[in-house]
Amino acid sequence: MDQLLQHALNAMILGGTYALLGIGLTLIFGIMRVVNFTHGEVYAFGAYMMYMFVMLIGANFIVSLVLAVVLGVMLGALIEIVLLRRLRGADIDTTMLVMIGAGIAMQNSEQLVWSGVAKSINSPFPSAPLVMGAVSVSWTRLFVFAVAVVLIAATYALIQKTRLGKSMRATFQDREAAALMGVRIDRVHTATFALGSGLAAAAGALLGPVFVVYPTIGDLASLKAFAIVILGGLGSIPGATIGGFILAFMEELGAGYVSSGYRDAMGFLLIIVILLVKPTGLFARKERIG
Amino acid sequence: MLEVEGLVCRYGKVEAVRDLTMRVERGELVTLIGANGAGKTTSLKAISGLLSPAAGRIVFDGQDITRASARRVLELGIAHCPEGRRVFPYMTVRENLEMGCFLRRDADGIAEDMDKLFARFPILHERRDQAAGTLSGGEQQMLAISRALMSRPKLVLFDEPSLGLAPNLVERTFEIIEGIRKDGVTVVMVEQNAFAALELSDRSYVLEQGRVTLTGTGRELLENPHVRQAYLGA
Amino acid sequence: MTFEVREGEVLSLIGPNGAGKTSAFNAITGYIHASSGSIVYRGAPLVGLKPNQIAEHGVVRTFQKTSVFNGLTVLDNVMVGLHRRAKQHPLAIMLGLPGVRRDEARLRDLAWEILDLVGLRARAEETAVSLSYGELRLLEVAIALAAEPTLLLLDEPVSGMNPAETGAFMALLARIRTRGITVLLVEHDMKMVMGVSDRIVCLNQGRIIADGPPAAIQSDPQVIRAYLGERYVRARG
Amino acid sequence: QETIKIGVTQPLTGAFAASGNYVAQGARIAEDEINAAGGVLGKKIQLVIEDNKSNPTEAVATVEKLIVRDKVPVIMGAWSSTLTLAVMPKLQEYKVPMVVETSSSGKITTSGNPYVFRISPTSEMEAVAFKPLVAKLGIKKADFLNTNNDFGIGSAAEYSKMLKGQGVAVGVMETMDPKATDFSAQLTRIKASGGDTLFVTTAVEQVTLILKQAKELQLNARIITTGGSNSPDQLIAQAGDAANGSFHTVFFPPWFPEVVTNPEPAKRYMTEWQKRGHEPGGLTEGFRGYDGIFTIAEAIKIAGKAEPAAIKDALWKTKVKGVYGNIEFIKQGPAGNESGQNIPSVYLVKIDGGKVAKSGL
Amino acid sequence: MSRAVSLASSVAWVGFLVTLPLWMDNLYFLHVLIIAGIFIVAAMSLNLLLGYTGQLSLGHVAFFGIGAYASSLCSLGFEIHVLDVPITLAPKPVWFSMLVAVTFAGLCGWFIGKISFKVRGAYFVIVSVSFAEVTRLVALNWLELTQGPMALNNIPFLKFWFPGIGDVDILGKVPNYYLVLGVAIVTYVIIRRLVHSRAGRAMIALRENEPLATSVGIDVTRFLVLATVVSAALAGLAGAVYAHYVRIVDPDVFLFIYTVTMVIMVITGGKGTLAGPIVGGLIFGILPEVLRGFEVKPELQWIVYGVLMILIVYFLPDGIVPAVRDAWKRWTGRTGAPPAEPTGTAVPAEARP
Ligand SMILES: Nc1ncnc2c1ncn2[C@@H]1O[C@H](COP(=O)(O)OP(=O)(O)OP(=O)(O)O)[C@@H](O)[C@H]1O
Ligand SMILES: Nc1ncnc2c1ncn2[C@@H]1O[C@H](COP(=O)(O)OP(=O)(O)OP(=O)(O)O)[C@@H](O)[C@H]1O
Ligand SMILES: [Mg+2]
Ligand SMILES: [Mg+2]
Repeated sequence: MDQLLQHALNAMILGGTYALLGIGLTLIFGIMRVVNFTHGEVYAFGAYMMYMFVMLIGANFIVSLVLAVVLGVMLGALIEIVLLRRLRGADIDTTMLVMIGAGIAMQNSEQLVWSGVAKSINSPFPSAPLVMGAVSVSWTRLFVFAVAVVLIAATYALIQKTRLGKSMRATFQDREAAALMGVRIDRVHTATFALGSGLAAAAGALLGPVFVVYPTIGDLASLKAFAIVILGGLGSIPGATIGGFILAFMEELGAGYVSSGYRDAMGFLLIIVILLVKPTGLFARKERIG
Repeated sequence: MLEVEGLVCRYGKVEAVRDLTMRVERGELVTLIGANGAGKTTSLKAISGLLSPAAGRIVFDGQDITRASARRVLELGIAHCPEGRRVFPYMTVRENLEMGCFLRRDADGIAEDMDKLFARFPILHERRDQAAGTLSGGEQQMLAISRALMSRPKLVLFDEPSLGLAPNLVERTFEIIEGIRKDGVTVVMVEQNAFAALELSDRSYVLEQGRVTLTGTGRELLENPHVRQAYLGA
Repeated sequence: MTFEVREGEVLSLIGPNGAGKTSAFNAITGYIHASSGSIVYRGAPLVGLKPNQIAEHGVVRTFQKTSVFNGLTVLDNVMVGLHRRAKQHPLAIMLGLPGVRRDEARLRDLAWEILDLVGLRARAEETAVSLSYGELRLLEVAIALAAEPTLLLLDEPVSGMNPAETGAFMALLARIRTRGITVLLVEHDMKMVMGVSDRIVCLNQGRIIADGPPAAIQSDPQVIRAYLGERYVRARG
Repeated sequence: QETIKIGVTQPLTGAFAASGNYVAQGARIAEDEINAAGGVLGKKIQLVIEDNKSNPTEAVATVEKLIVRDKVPVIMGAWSSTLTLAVMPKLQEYKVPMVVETSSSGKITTSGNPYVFRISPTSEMEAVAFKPLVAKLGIKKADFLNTNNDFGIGSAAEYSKMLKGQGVAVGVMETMDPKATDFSAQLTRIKASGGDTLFVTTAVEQVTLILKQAKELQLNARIITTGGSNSPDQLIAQAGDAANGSFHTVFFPPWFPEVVTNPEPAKRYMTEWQKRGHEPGGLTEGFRGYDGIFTIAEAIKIAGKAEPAAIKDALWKTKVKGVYGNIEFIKQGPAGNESGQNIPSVYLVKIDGGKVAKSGL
Repeated sequence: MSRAVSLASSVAWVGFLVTLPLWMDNLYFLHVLIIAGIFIVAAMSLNLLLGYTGQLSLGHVAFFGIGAYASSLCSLGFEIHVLDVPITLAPKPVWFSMLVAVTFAGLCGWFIGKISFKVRGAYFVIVSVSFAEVTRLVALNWLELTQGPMALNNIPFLKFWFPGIGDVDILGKVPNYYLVLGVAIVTYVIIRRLVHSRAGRAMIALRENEPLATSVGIDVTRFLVLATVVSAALAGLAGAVYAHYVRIVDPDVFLFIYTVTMVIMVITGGKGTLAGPIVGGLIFGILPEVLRGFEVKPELQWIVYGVLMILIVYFLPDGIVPAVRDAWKRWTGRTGAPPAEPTGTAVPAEARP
């Protein structure tokens, strides 16, 4: 029982960052239909920025976090403007290929700059955990969870309550028609990609101090983000949030009670099963033929 | 009100519009007719800022809008109801209409206009919360027209508004367009249904391979033997 | 709704937008599943079959939105349409048996024949995207014809065509009829509908409101109210 | 001037990157020192260092490259047991000897490959050396957490065999992928098992995380890391007070250089390491590369020419006063195809109050 | 290109490749060519799915890895326990193991095809990635069967019996080179025949317009499954050849980057063209080695590789082969070149139905 509670708590905390990662990608992959292989690299970028500010420059932890996210947003905007803007209207494979190229270049730049050796980031929180009966959780993880929840809520509000959200949806359904409505297409593209990237960077900056940072951390992060997006349905923010938590619970319980080696397989198995039962994903859209 | 002078538009090496000149006066209803691929759609896109012309000049209300963005053109009061409906398929009917007044901030006016449109097209009201992509072809066309009107434009560009509509709706559509014109809105319309279009219009241009080959009042063109033979199937 | 298509005739389905014409097509050809009722073709029930299985019965359709294989040449478009007539086993293909080559040659001849019928021979080597709109609609019909239909369903084949092009299409339809193919037509162009149909069924809100020869339909008050409109009647006469 | 090439394959990226880089840095120190002293056989030596990316197939590819393309007569590598085992058939295929500087799996020297010469201790040697401490530390029930590769599995097998022989109960034996970073599931299970001691065998990156996460989960068992690649200094720097109270086996204790067999080379190595500004945490790893290259250079000297067969024969005669101790090879494995094995010293240290302390061994 | 020209050029190519080891004494370069060749076979098989049916499989490496593991395990033998029941397999000859591997990979393809072609587009991408990840994790964790991260070592090499010559060991560079060349030619021929037939047209039709394809009687699932089976079997063959050449396999053969490498080869070469994967495979198989010649850090090489990929996409969006073909057409002054791609400032988006 204690063990189950502890697993559940672990999963809850992990789910927050997964959700963050998933929401970031659902904007880019789910809405923009860019198979974004730089997502994991921006995640790693966020983590490395955190390392640089906290460990090398010695800046305040919270300030560093904010800076890392802001830089992530800027990096996202840069990628969109430099790489994707000229590919408007290209098919999904073409943009995917460019993003793979960019991902490879980014990962190796990270390696070049930071070397292949894992880095760890100290967190300012007490290392003694918060103990609640038989279960315990570190303050750092608790902080990560809180920030993740705040970011998720903020993003949701941004998409729901602002004109930006609506113009995003319109733009990615029919770009030309959206332009005729007065939507500034280029800005919407850049903003969406930057927002998604910022969330990835945030996830990286938050998890960096919990785990360690090395150049290829983005690989698995990206695959998991894709899994979450599919679980929750393309483009759905509540879906991605739920998907993030489902994945975390699956992994944690699978690792705890089935086999820790198959931990990362859980999410992928889940995707396969879900898509088999409901081929169009959890949140299917209606389309007509003819 | 709108002047187009020596307009040239290219897609890569394909010259879709070559040297188009036309003018539209305030309150007029002007139609463009021509075979498939004559460059009608391309001209409208150039006017509304979706395409940047290779040469020529477009002036609206004394302002040069030759290379203005679609947003700027809309702000100046030109709405474009595109060919092929182009509704936002995953947004509801209502959301589509809301997109139509994306640049407007007057909530009351918007609500009033929306009610007016729903009264005109009860079927849209009935389906207001259905995703637009699931509407039938004709329903989508009605939605597209309504959406264009939501911005309260001074000039509307209609690209084949009767495409795929039932005869009675074609008729309704033309009535609506006449109504719009009566409300003081200037209209430029591209139509395949040349007979109805010419009957309705004050003046008309015949486009052939990107050039204006004939122009005159609707009645004049209806009588023109070349037009009768090529576009009216008589 | 209940209606019947008779062997060899041209039956038109008309009705206001959203009346359910395309939906009826989709149900007949298996793209959507009818909630209830039956569809029987030459004695064989079609409900529950997949579109490709329905095509095997000789029921072939075109689409309301122009629909061809964009990246392929005109000839290849028709070759794809000939799928049902090809006799090639995958293993035979991979082993490169001579029968496969012979079959390919036969298909090619068939394809040219169909292109001749619709009048696209001159454009055979062009990719479909470079065709004009009118030619695209001809190509659509060519693809459907290649699938050896006995019942051909056409969804608004002349929408967006000008009257001259429509005339040419009507001539093609006449040639198709001579091959003994039954045609079910959905169209809003009344000149075309009245010109080619043997019989017309008028739908409204998913129900049949009139059924009869063109002349009767044209003067049916219900049809005029729901569909044709007053101006149409005035224009005629 | 012509040089003598020496191939080095190390994990410079991937799961074992930290250790691999330290070994490579140690090797560079040896290279410069040897060349400053005039090289061998009148020629300078030149290291060709390839990154095996912590992956066995890549390791094979690097060895292939070193031998076929760079034509090196001798190799040092490949850090992890799995990597070393992977490249061994290639040594046999091309008849090129390799000095193994880190790997601990018993299989390496018992499988009958006459081209491997190991200067690091085997897990078995380590476990045997640990035996007297079982009673001293009062171990009653032990759990294991190790990587699921030859290094981790081999070590866990040897230690658990030894512990059982001492009457200690063995609880759960959890494994992890060398690339994993989240061990909360395993640690939760280990906590439920309730042993008093947890033996951990993996590279230093994962040890850091395990110490931190064990503390977060309030795992109270004493943690002992084995395998010698655990860099206590780095643990203190990165795991902070989560490292306090943990024990670690090391094969070179830079904190008390006075206890080593050959203080002279140890001091030279440590001074140069500091001068180059390398991580102090890498001292416990870099010496392996340093010793490995000296061993190879000595063998070339004895061979009199830079040719694989000659170097292989010479390695049997090589005696080096190294940081590892007095390096010389004894025969292990099936007769006729024996591999070389050195017998180095093993030390156990404890981290206490952010400092490394001596602890018995 | 006329038939005669293309026939002559393919004969010249094959002749060049067959004689290459006779005058090329740089064994390392031969090694690079062998690895590139194996990847070309895999890329050709991927092209069948990606280029012809339009299904973007980002898990293709799974079939490659399955082929490698199946062939290795079959030739090494194994003993596993399923629910405490021991299952053993005695080592089998390598040629037999390779056949088993091809069949097994084909079966996996059939299975994946059957279950995953209910989902298309972006979903299929993710299902295929997931499948590859799951296979990788199984290879990593089923220690008893696969040795996990310890890799399968000492994999035997292929032996052939040739009439007149007797047993030939496919060991070392030159014999493996010929083996890979042979496998590549067979793969090429099979795919070529397939795409120029009813089956290939059905696949292309599905890529271009699925509702229309079904309306003329094409059974979507059947042809997609056929494509996956053939594609998976060929990828499995490539994997088996790979395993018996490098003689070690570890779970990293399932790494995503290898799928990416194949995708890059196909797309830069020109997806949906027969020569595309070959051209792309040669470029991206040899490029890393060329870059290495500049004696720069490996990271820098990879950065150049990534940037080059982006540039190829920008400047040759359809891939190299179609671009060269168009250039050739223009040069020989043929008419009827396809119309230029729309490059207007506003490219019309697809109107929804
Ligand atoms: N995106 C494009 N890329 C390349 N060529 C194009 C593109 N859009 C249109 N064209 C070409 O430009 C020419 C004019 O097209 P346009 O759509 O303006 O004609 P249209 O008069 O509106 O015809 P329709 O009556 O069919 O709507 C045609 O030859 C067409 O093929
Ligand atoms: N996927 C769907 N989901 C919900 N409603 C749908 C869907 N497809 C069609 N409909 C509705 O069913 C009705 C019939 O549509 P259908 O397309 O059959 O009309 P139609 O007679 O072909 O009209 P048109 O002449 O405009 O093409 C319409 O009201 C449409 O909104
Ligand atoms: Mg047009
Ligand atoms: Mg319809």
